Amino acid sequence: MSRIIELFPFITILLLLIFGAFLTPLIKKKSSIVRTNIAINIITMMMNLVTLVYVNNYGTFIFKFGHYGSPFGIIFHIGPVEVAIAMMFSFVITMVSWYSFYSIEKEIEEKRVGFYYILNSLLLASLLGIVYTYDVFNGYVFLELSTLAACGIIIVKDKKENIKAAIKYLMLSTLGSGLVLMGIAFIYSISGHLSMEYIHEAIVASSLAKENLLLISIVLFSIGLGIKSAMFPMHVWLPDAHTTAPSPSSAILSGLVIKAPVIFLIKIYYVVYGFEFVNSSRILQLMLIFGGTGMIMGSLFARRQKYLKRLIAYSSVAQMGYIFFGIGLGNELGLIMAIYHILAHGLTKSSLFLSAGSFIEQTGFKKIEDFKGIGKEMPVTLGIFTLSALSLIGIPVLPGFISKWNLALASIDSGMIYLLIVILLSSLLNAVYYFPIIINGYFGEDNLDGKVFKSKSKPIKELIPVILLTLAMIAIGFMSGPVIEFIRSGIYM
Amino acid sequence: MKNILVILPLILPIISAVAISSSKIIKDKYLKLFVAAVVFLNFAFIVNANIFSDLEIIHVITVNEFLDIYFHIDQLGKLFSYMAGFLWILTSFYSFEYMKHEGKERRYYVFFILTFAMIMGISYSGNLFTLYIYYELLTLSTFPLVIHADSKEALQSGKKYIIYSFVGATFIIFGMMILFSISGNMNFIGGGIKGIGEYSDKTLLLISFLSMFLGFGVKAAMVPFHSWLPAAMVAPTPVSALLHAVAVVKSGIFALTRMTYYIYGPMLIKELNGDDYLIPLVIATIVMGSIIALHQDHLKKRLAYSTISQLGYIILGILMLNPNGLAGALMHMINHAFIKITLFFVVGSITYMTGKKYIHEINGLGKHMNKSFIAFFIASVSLVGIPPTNGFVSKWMLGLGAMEANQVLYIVILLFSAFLTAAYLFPVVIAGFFRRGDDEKEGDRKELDPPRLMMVPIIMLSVIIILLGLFPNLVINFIDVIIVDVF
Amino acid sequence: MLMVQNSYIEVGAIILFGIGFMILLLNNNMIKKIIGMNIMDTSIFLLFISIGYIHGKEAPIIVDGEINAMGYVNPIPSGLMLTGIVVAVSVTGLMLALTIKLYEKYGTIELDEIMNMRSD
Amino acid sequence: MINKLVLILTIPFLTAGLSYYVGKKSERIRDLLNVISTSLVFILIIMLYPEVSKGTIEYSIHNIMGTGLHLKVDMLRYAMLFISGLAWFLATMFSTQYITRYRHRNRYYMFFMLTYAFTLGVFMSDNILNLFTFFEGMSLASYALVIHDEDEFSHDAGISYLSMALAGGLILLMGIFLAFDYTNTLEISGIAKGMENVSLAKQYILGTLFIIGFGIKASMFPLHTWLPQTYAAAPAPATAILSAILLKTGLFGVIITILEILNGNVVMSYVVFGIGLINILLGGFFAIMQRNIKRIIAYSSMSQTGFILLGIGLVGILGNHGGIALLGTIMYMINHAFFKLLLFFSAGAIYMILKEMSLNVIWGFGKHKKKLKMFFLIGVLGIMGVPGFNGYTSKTLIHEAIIEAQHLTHSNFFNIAEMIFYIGGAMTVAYMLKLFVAIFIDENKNYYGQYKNRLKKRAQLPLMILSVIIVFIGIFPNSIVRVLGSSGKILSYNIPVDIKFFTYEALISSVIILLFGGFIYLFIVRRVLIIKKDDQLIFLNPSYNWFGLEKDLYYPLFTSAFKGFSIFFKFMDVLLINIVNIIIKISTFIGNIDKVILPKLEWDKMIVVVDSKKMNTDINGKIIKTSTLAKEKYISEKENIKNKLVEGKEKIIETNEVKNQRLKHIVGNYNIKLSSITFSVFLMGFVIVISYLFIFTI
Repeated sequence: MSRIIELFPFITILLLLIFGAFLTPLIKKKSSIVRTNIAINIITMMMNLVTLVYVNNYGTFIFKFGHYGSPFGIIFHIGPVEVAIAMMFSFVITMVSWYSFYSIEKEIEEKRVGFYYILNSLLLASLLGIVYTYDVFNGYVFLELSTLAACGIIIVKDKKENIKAAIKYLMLSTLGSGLVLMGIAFIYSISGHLSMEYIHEAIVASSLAKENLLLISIVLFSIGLGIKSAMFPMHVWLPDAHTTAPSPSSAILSGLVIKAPVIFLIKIYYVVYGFEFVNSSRILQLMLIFGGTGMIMGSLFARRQKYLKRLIAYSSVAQMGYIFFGIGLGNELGLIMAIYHILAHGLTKSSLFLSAGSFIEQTGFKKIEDFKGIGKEMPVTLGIFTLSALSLIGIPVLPGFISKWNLALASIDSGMIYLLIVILLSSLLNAVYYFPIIINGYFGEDNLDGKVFKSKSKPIKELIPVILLTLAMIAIGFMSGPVIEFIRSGIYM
Repeated sequence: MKNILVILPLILPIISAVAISSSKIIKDKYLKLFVAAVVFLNFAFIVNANIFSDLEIIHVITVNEFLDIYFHIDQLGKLFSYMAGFLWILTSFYSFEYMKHEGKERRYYVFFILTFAMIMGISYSGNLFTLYIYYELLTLSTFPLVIHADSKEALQSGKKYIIYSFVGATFIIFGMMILFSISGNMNFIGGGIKGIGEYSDKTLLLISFLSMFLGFGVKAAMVPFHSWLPAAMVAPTPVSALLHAVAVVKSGIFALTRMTYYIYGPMLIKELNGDDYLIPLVIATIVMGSIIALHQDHLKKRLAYSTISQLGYIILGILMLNPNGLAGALMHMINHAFIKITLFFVVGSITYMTGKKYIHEINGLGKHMNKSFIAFFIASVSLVGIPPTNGFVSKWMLGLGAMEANQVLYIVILLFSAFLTAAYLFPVVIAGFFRRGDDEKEGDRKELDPPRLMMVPIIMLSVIIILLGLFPNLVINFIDVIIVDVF
Repeated sequence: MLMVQNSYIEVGAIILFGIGFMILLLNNNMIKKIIGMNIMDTSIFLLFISIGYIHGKEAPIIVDGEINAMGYVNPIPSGLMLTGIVVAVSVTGLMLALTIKLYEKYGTIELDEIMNMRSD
Repeated sequence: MINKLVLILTIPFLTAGLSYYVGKKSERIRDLLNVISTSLVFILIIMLYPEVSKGTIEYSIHNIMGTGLHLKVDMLRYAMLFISGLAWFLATMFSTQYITRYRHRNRYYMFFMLTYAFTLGVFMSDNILNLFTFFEGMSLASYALVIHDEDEFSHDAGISYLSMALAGGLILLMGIFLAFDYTNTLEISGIAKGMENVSLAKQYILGTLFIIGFGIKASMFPLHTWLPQTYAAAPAPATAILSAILLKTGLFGVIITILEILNGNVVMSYVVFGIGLINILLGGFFAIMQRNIKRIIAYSSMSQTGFILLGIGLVGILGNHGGIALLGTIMYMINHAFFKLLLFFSAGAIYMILKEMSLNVIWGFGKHKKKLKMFFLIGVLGIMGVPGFNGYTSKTLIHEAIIEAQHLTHSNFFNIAEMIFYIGGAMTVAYMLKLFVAIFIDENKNYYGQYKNRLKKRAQLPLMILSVIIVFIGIFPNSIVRVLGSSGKILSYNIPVDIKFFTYEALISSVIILLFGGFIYLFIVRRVLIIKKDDQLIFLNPSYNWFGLEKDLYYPLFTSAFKGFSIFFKFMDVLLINIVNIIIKISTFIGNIDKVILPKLEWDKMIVVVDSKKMNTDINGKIIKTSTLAKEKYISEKENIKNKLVEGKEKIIETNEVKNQRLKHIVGNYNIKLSSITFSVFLMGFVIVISYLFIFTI
């Protein structure tokens, strides 16, 4: 039995790629494509759940393609971190697909609905691949795949803004992957391997001699993957892409697509280069600076936005800042919190985008000022929005608070207390731009004029996925202790 | 089973608030009855919990060593919970009448009851983290009360309130983070967490102390974080009364006490000289509140600034770091609650009965609202600190604390501010009783005292003010237990 | 100078990368940008393959009898670059498709003009 | 059996409450109730005498106000109680007629009785905290009496009175804090004991605080500023009470401080003595200047207070020999109460009839009023110190004490003090003569005896009683001395019994004073201050615009200090908000960097400015269509606009505004370019470079 379970990661990717992406286009009936894909998503989620339990009980395992171990074969390393993130990814995608099942027709043309689901499956497959893989080049391919799929779910709406945003995204993304490929070329020239563990051994053996080369390659990786995950100064593609995409796509883009490269980056840092080298180079400080400025500048930018989705997109920039900040702290707790924040933010941001999407869908407005009094018309949806926003602001017990708290502890551990100010300032800024939306939504006499209670709210059936997302978010907040312990058991350091 | 009884006062208001929020569960006509029942029942539960708890420790959720929500009922918590429970009853009765003209009663009662739960949580919380959670939730649950009018001004003030609160929370978190990384434990222990004083990096301890003090000081309206309080006066009067007397500012004070005496401990703070940095701010708070209050023509604003000044007294008492000072601070916490709630109730009655809000409008009104103005007079005499009212008792204790701390300056400040207090409160009484109204004739006396539901709480409170002044030993003995525990 | 002689392919690759980058950076025309991107990608492929190539060794294709493994160049980079080229081609394809769409929607493929039309 | 002391204290309280509610029903019953209860209290006080004469009575109730209520009556306190009991009794009787024309009579009685209760409390309490309580209560309750008229003038006076009283109370409280800190007790006797171990400097601080606190009530210089206007504002019975009794509470406090708490500290005694001298001179001088009866009597009160302070100071200076001075002081207090009551009542009677207080109007009023003239004359003679009237006795005693002090210390200071004593006495004679002559001797055609029988019997009765007492004490001073000295000691000072009052020296000095006073009146007052014109007397008050402590010093000082503080703290109040606003502006600026400043709208607006007629409105942001045609149109429009601009440049003077717009346009264009993909790529390259630099160089 355990052998079969160890096959699950591979099976999920295969299932998604073959059935979801390649075979379903052959089906003519649109609704069947949708149903098949959702079914595959659910299966994937189930399998991931099983794997999660398995890993929790029996520990990490390695899946070898075709029984070739490294260095020759490609291997998947399935440990707690991978499986937790994979679980989150598949859960979010499933929920988003479920949500889209009711509402995606309103945003994109009907003939493209099937296309959208196929791209979703493709995206999930590539993302899972990035998470699992222990082979740099394999990772690169999955990365490119994810970029293309992500581009696909942006342009699926087929408005001119989408095209423009997608081009911007694609252009930068290819630049980024070019840099990653360059980096791979450099480390390959040093080590002659592609499997992460073997590269590491080779690097350790020759680190002194090839230090400059290593440094160049690590910068290339950092910047390349940083572009893909919207690290602060290279975030310029993100607001456009996330704003213009259909809301479910935005949820996926913000929740998942920018997270996968971070996992890849973490692997490259700690599995490929190893803690000693990463710590001795200054790359972590660089991450810290970028992350810290991102945390503040992202929030500052967000504060000025007039469009709801754009605001949430900029908030993503800030939240990515937290993740890079956690990595940049360079200690175990920081890294754990970076991963924890990936989980937390993935859930939070997707439910934020979905609820924002339903505002836009039901009212037709886009600007924040038009959403005054929305709480009267759509109380449940705004409630979900509020909960998620509170998490980002950092109300205790919700995951946003947990990660902030632990990041702060981590920064105290690393002896940089002044970083606390950055964290707190950022969360304060979060409050500054999220609270007005909530307050204007629920209260205000002039706002509530002419609004009828629950007049525009969606049927609760259609909101179930969003509610589930929110519940999951609260759950990982409440169970942060076990979750953090679980991550700690598989951390790369 | 016993545990459940103990946390009942925390749960009951939440359940009832949910029940109230639906007009199907609680019909409109039973609304007030239900609220009254809840408030009384909860007070009974509080009494039950306080008397039968035997310092029990109730862990609700323990995620890990810091994410540990647990309740612990000690003397200080009892003091605070009694006060809150009692004043909540009075306020709810007052609101039954008053809120008729404010409208949106259901929404008001939902959050009114919900805030009760938060206050109970604050008073029973056993560690800093739980306290902090309830503290944040308190901000959120009082916010709808503040913006009850839903006007533009109300929203603006509400925004100010919430921003200030979160700035404060940010400071608190900052301090808590450092503290937790030092101590690894944030449970309240009388006299401070053991071993925290041995930590070598004193600057770090000092930073965390100051940051947390300032953070909690936001709710306690400490300069320069005070301006939300006058702005929050747009709220309906019972809300302002509650905000001032118990709910918000006193929770700030309570948290300050908890933090100073149950986390760091007076010894450590003396060693760190933590008080030296804060005293100037506190003194500024006291004097500034009084002086700016003198400039206010709006009755509620005047009272708001007065609150700022009085809170300064309490914080000063806390920072004296000696038994008398703390006793004075706690006494003043209680006494000021009773006094300020009376003042606000009277001001509310004036507005309710006549629609007047400014001091220049109320000339000669005391002749028509005899009882209300007498209550106002008693409360203001007490606030100035003239015996035999309770305000004097607490000021006396504070004065003794100041002497014990060898700081005559504190007394001078206290007395100076008391003089200013007289200067801003007595004109109201004088205008009410002794100034002639615009078109007043002899014997032309209208009965403008508010209806019974509003009048009875006011009278009860003023009687309590005098009784506590005549027989303060009841409270002093209660507080002595705390003092012994802490020092 | 010696370094350049020894590794002229690498140097050439980097120069190519720079050229591609500059084209990408300085041109407003979408097609030119795509070309620049392709030049960049190609330069990386070149670099990669040059890593695998060892002067004087044969391609790892068995023609007449097996010789020692040391006699062959490393085949993996070449193999990898096949994948890389596929990826690059697909990206280019998508990019071109998008460019067509762009022209349909905006009536131009000059990016600065498109940016001028921003309506929000 | 309830203790008499408690009874004395509670009856007025109960009466205060009752009279308000009874008064709503029937005014007669209320009046009766008040008269009965005051008489009851007075009787109770008299009944206390046997016990007091044996020794001190003490009584305490525990657990009130945390410290308990501690009552004590010794001879000094008993004397005070006695005069207050009598004064209130008489004042109540007088009020029953006087107050009938006022508004808010119920209120008046309530506060009148409250003041009574608190005053009794002040005199009886042994615990200094109790004393403070009653003292403050007294100030607050008497405030209502002061502003009874509710006009602007009385409100001004009231505010002055209340703020000084409160300030005094708080300063006193400060002293109490210190005292408690030094001695750890609140009993006055305990503090006195504990003071022996306290350093002198601390004693001085304590004494100063106490004396300031009490001295405000006692109208000590320079804290007397509230006094004249307050007395002028209050109704006559209230003024009488204020002057006769409330002034004494302050003096009582000073006595307690100097003689009991500080055990007769010599330095403090000199200070009090000195202040007494100033009080005598200033009070007398201003009394001469005034032309309002009440004001004259008010300043007279201040001057008389000076004599009493003199006595208090002398007790301390004389130390063990201070018995005679103490006796003189107490006698003075008693006598002053009586003749001041009489004078104010008479003035009140005049005011009741005429509703006017200024001598310019009422001069000559009493020419034909025999009874009133007689009462007033007795009061005047009493205050002047004419032998045979009570003022003479106390003045004699104090004069003797001064001489004794001079003998004891051989200091010239006391010679000067004696001179001032004479001058002060002479001033008293002068202003009293001025008053008396103006009202009762001078002939005014307006008054020909038309207001007969306006003064009822029950209002005359108090006047009569007082006149009898004044004369009685004047003739048989030793009866009082015997009463006071019955316990042998007052406050540890031996009281001499059977003093010879009518000695040659004393009579001579009295005559000197009278003559000197008459001289002042004739040659200064009549010449300078009174002008005769067409049979009309016009009284001048040159001091009207003189430098006044309150008007010219305290008020500006405090208001400017207050304004300064206000400005500072208002700044503090908004400091944070301003800082935050600035930060928000900065962050807005930063936050806007990535946002494209759209120049197009500005551009269009500018065009409209330049040439509004020719422009089509539809190009405002709506020209972008998805077809090439639209694009061409757009471009051509743009060209047009440019051309127009060029033309406009020739025709219209290019204003700065247009220049700015152009600049904005250029910047905006640049911005657009930068925010495009090109910019992104550029940024990425920049980041790479920075990263390399960061890693390799630092």
